[in-house]
Amino acid sequence: MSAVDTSKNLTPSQAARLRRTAWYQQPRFSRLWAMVALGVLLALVTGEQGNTRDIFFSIESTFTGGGLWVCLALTVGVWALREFAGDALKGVATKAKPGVAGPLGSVRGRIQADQRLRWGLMLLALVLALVVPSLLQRYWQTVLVDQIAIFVLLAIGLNVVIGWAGLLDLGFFAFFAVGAYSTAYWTGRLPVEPPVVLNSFWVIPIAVATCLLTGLLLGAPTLRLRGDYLAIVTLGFHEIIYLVAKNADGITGGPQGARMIPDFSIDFAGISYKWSIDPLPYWYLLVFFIVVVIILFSRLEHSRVGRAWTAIREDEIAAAANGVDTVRFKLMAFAIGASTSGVAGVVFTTKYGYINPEVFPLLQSILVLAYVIFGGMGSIPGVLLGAAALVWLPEVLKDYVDPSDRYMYLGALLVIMMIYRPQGIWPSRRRQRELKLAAEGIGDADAMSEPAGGKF
Amino acid sequence: MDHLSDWLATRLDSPHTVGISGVRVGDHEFFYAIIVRARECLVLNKTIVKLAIPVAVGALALTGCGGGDSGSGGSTVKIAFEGPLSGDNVALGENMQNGVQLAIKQANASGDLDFKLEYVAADDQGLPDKAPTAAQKVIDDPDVKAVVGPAFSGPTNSASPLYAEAGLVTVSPSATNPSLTDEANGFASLLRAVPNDNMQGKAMGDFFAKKIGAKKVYLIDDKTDYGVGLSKVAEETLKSAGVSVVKKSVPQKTPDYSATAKDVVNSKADALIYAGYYQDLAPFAKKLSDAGFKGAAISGDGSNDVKFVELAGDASENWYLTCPCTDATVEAGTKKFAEDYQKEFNRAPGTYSAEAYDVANMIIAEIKKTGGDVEREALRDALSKASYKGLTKTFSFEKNGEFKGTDVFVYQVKSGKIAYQGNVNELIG
Amino acid sequence: MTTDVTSESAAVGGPASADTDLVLETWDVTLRFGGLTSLDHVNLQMRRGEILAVIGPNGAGKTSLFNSLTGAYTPQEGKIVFRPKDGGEKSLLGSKPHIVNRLGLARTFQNIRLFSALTALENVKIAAETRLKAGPVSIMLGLPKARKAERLSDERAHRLLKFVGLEDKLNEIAGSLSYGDQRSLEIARALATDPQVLLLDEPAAGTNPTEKLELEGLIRRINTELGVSVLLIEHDMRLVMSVADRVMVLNFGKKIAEGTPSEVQQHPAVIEAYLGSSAEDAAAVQEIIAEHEHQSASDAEDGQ
Amino acid sequence: MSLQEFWDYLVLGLMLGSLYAVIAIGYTLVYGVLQLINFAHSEVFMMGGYGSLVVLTLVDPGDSPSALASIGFVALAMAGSALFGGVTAYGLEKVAYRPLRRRGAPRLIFLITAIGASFFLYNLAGKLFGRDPLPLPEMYENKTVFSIFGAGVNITQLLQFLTAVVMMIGLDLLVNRTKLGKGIRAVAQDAEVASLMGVDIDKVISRTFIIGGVLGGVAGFLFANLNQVSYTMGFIPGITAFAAAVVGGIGNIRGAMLGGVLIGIVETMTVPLLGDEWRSVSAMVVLILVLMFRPMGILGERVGRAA
Repeated sequence: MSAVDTSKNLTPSQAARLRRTAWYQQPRFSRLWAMVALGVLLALVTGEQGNTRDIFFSIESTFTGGGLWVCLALTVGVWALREFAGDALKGVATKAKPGVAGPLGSVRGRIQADQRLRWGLMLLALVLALVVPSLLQRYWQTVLVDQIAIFVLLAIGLNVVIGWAGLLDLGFFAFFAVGAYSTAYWTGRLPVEPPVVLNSFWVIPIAVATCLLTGLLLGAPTLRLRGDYLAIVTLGFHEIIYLVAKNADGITGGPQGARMIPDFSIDFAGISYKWSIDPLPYWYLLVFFIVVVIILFSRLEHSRVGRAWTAIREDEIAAAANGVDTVRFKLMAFAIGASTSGVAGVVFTTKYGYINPEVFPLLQSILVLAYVIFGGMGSIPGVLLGAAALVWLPEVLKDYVDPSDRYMYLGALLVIMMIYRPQGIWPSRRRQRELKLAAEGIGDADAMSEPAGGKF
Repeated sequence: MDHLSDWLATRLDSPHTVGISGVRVGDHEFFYAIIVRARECLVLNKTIVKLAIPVAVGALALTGCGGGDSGSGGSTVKIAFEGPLSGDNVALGENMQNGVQLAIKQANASGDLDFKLEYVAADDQGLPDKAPTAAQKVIDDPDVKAVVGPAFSGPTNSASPLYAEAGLVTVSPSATNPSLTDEANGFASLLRAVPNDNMQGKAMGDFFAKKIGAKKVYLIDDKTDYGVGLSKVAEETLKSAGVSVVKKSVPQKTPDYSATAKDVVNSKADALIYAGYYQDLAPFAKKLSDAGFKGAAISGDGSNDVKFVELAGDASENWYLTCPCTDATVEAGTKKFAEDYQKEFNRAPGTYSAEAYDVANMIIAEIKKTGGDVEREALRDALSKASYKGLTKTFSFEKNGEFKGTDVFVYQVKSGKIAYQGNVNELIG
Repeated sequence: MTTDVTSESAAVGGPASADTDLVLETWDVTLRFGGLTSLDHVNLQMRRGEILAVIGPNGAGKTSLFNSLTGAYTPQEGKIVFRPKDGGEKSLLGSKPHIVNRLGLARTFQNIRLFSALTALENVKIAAETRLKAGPVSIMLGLPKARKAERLSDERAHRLLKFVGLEDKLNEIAGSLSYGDQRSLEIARALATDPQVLLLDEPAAGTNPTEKLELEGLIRRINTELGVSVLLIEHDMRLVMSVADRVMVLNFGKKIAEGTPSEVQQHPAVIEAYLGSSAEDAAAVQEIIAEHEHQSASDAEDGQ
Repeated sequence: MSLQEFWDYLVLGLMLGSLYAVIAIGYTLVYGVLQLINFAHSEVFMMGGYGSLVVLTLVDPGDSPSALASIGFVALAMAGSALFGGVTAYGLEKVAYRPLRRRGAPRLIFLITAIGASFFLYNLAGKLFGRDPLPLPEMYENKTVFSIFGAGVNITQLLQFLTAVVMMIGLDLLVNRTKLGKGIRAVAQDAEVASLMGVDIDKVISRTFIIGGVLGGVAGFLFANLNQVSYTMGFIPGITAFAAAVVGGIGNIRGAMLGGVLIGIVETMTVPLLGDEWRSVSAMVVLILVLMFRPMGILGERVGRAA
């Protein structure tokens, strides 16, 4: 793909040099080779499932089947169009472009600018969020509750850590595990007995507190680290928490997990209700939590705390030199971010009634991170959309491709998205500016670029 | 929501990626379909798109469109399989899925059905957190009358309440955690078509204690639900027989088994139990043979697979393998199954293929009795009382859905073949 | 690593004749990086309310001194004492940068370090807010305390931006301001933390003559109107000679001279340091010296 | 643990560690020139495993080949893995990273791209070659060749160790003695200055990826030889080797070697002391401890606050 962009602006001398090179080395043909390679890759991606009995089966069938020729015809056709009818196409594209990208950008701009419109839309969104699910099939309700809403909560939390404070956390899902296992413990479902068995609702504040505390514990020794170093250490923390859950059979139940965790129920002031297997009541509960968390967090974003986080993200040294207690604010980010996973962990566990360590593999931490970046880190609507879209996508892909190929397409989508729209679906304004400044070579767009200690 | 239109825009915009759409995509025209579908959704919800709501409502609306068509046609009965069809355990899931598909295909081809059978896949990735969604999808389809699966115990735990509520029977050929049939769970529509870990763990322990006469047993589990369950029971059995036990855990996908093999040799144990699957046992067996371990070694039905022999080669020689199934190579029926399977899927049947095939056939037999017009609850009740002789064993169930029968059989790898040795109860006399 | 910053004079020690009029004082500060000695027994005395300039050739250790004073580096030896207005003594050695800032020392950077994706106003507010108390809980719940803090920081930021002359660029993105404006913004941000001592690291670097003049005025106003002592690193001798009350000269990490601008520029060690550095510098220095002789002569005339 | 056992495990750890070291170098090389965690390096490694499998399936060593033939098969398998690894790494750079680099994209974007590429590659490999693990065909009889301190070393281990050592020495020479090496070092120091000095950055980066890919690929072969080939084989060794690179000081080639060996020994020693299930935990604990006291890793430069 990149070969396409390599040589747009040739100076005459360069062109002269190129003219002397062999025909197959000319940019036009290197672009052709790139497209041929892409075509072959496409054919392989869409080809038949392989087979360990005969490891060449899939490749062979691709190269002997018609699919390859279709793919090649397509990619080479695209090449030919671009090379020989490029100017004409470009004209169409530039004409079409404002029509495609323009309204989206301007709508977003208008929403971000107009306070009243924004409130109105949020209200509308809330109403829709409450009404639409009840019209859906129960399968999609389950997807909404079990997957989307849970991950949305998590993504909002991770957004605090990475989107606002710029701390690259690759172990965020571990807090979810902490929340989940707290629930199992306080409802008396682990091999170790709690002092008192609690109703799931009362577990929520306890789980949040536990997650806050774990966030502090994780944060404290690692806050000297930055960027990549923080990433690997948080990843290590996740791995440790996952393996402890798996290995400490006497405490966590080991691989067999904890079962029969009771559902939520309230019996208070004459109101008595029990959440059960029906996903809708859980949906309303989760929407409630999400809305509360969004309100609380967006207040933070536009306060001194949010600004201090941005300062740390952009230039930690300068922030500290201006009196920002970087350690305190970083810990705060870790803890506040972790708290949402506490809530998510409790709701998840009570809804499922069963957990085992396989719910919390490392992959999940990486996925949540991808959701946040995909949606547009630093922006709450972006993160909501990112999590919803990427959780929804594999579910819907199930119907169209072999399920075992789903994550291949997801991976390809991530790569394509990062190449063509690195700011995510709905980026925050600050983030967009950072990316723009970074592209112009002013400043860094994320806190990952600096080694521990800083650059004096 | 605007991600989709953006995505489409980039696709339409940049000529060198357009190629993706419209290609013959394996069995489905994936990209073409998704674009068309997305367009439908976008048109349907145009107003919403325009407003671009900052909450997940966009996705919500899309999911609404994604739901779509539930089947029609009265004379179609669907049988689903729930198991890992993606993720790390997909190999096992595919084995079982193929078994179910083969059974359905053969039943349809036999011509003595008054109805048409259809297969529905439900992918739970072998993970408890994906299982309820997979289960709900199956439940929402009114034509699905029975489910083979869930394959693993974890997903069974989290999905069974949904099946119970829907009255949709699930017959699992492979979920062996003993606690699943605990009545307190309320998994009312779960039938287990496999003896639970207690039986096999006990059989392994008994076999070593009484038949081999082991003095010191090195017991390894693979840190899966299955392996831990087996090893717990085996440990108890061995200890009560006065055999000393070294219990260790070696998680799946350990990069280097050399150190573990060394530890086995150093422990001076004269026998070894591996509670886990063949994928991990094979490299371990190789390292054991490199390290010079000479004692008796046994593993359970997770490893009782020709692939173990293929992967481990000579190192698999003399390994004992238990299985609650009868000899899979002797009987004519089994042989035919293996041939049909090979023909259909271009590979040999693997672990649980035959069991899944049996379970599917058992379900088909019950549906056949009703002539295709069957209610979920009625089928559940019929199945729980049924008795069916399959290729691997005879299936019938206790009141709580537990598999009836405790027979466990021992095999041994002899010159590259898994050779039948006999019933454990008879061997230990 | 962090010493107790709240400890009083007894803990700090130092010469018995500590002059309470000295706002900032160091004794024998020595900083090494591996085999390299960056600061070698540096003694610095800064009087309350003065403008003290630190000069020296490149690599003389000026920025290292700044970093040691503000907690970015921890010197291996020596003492650093800060005496706040309201009495007492605080040791700064090894204190974390934000603690140093809170005590009353604010700084700017040689290579301007703004939060470039934020607006000018936000940049200053961040600094102003470090003096306010509103925890995350009160903010999330929208308590009156939090709202008051927000208002206070807003007012303060507006005032300071006006002070440095950026009142009509409040909502511009810091990264897209002109170089001179960025410089002013950085000073405003430092002032927002309400410092007693302001450390400016080469503020005139890269500015044009007009901006230099404005800067000169700004430094004076900071010193007189806000009553802030200023410690200044600068290469621009004209600026140093015109604003500094006293000058300290570093070379190879050692203090080689100290005194009023006119004293220093005649100091033989200083001349040698500059002459010895390189031919180009030497020429520049001679030019500078000539210029300053001329200027100090005219200053002297003015004074009469 | 007796002294003999100690030596046994130490030797085993050293062998495993040399394998980790080779993978870790792949991470560290790329980090050196791009300051980027190439998360997809684990898939380069996995592809290397398949490379050797493909070659060996094509040539088929059969039963008990002669000693000379054994060496030939090993060499062929290694070449296959190097080719697959190199091509995968080259493709990754060209398709996924170069467009981002052109745009000066922040490194977080690289990270997500790397994760996406990793998902794509390992699922593609699973699709193409099937999702069951496969053994490498036997190329030789795995005899014990000699023993040090009473600990036997077999051919597989020796091969692993020797290949690692040869590759590390070769790499060291390449980086320190050749023109390309000079280019790599220049880009690692300061890409902008290097380009002003006439270094073709694209070429250097591309070749660095290829070198890292070849190393990763051969490591994939060694791992496949030690264990087996599967499409998910990259993940765990990848994470472990990445941790090793960080422990040694990421960006520092000798650090990666040291870190790899250290992590290998720690993991192996865990087996008799705590049990197999804790080996990753102990590796991660070592990682965290090292970083707590030396935030830039053991051989990493120390920058910032002097303690």
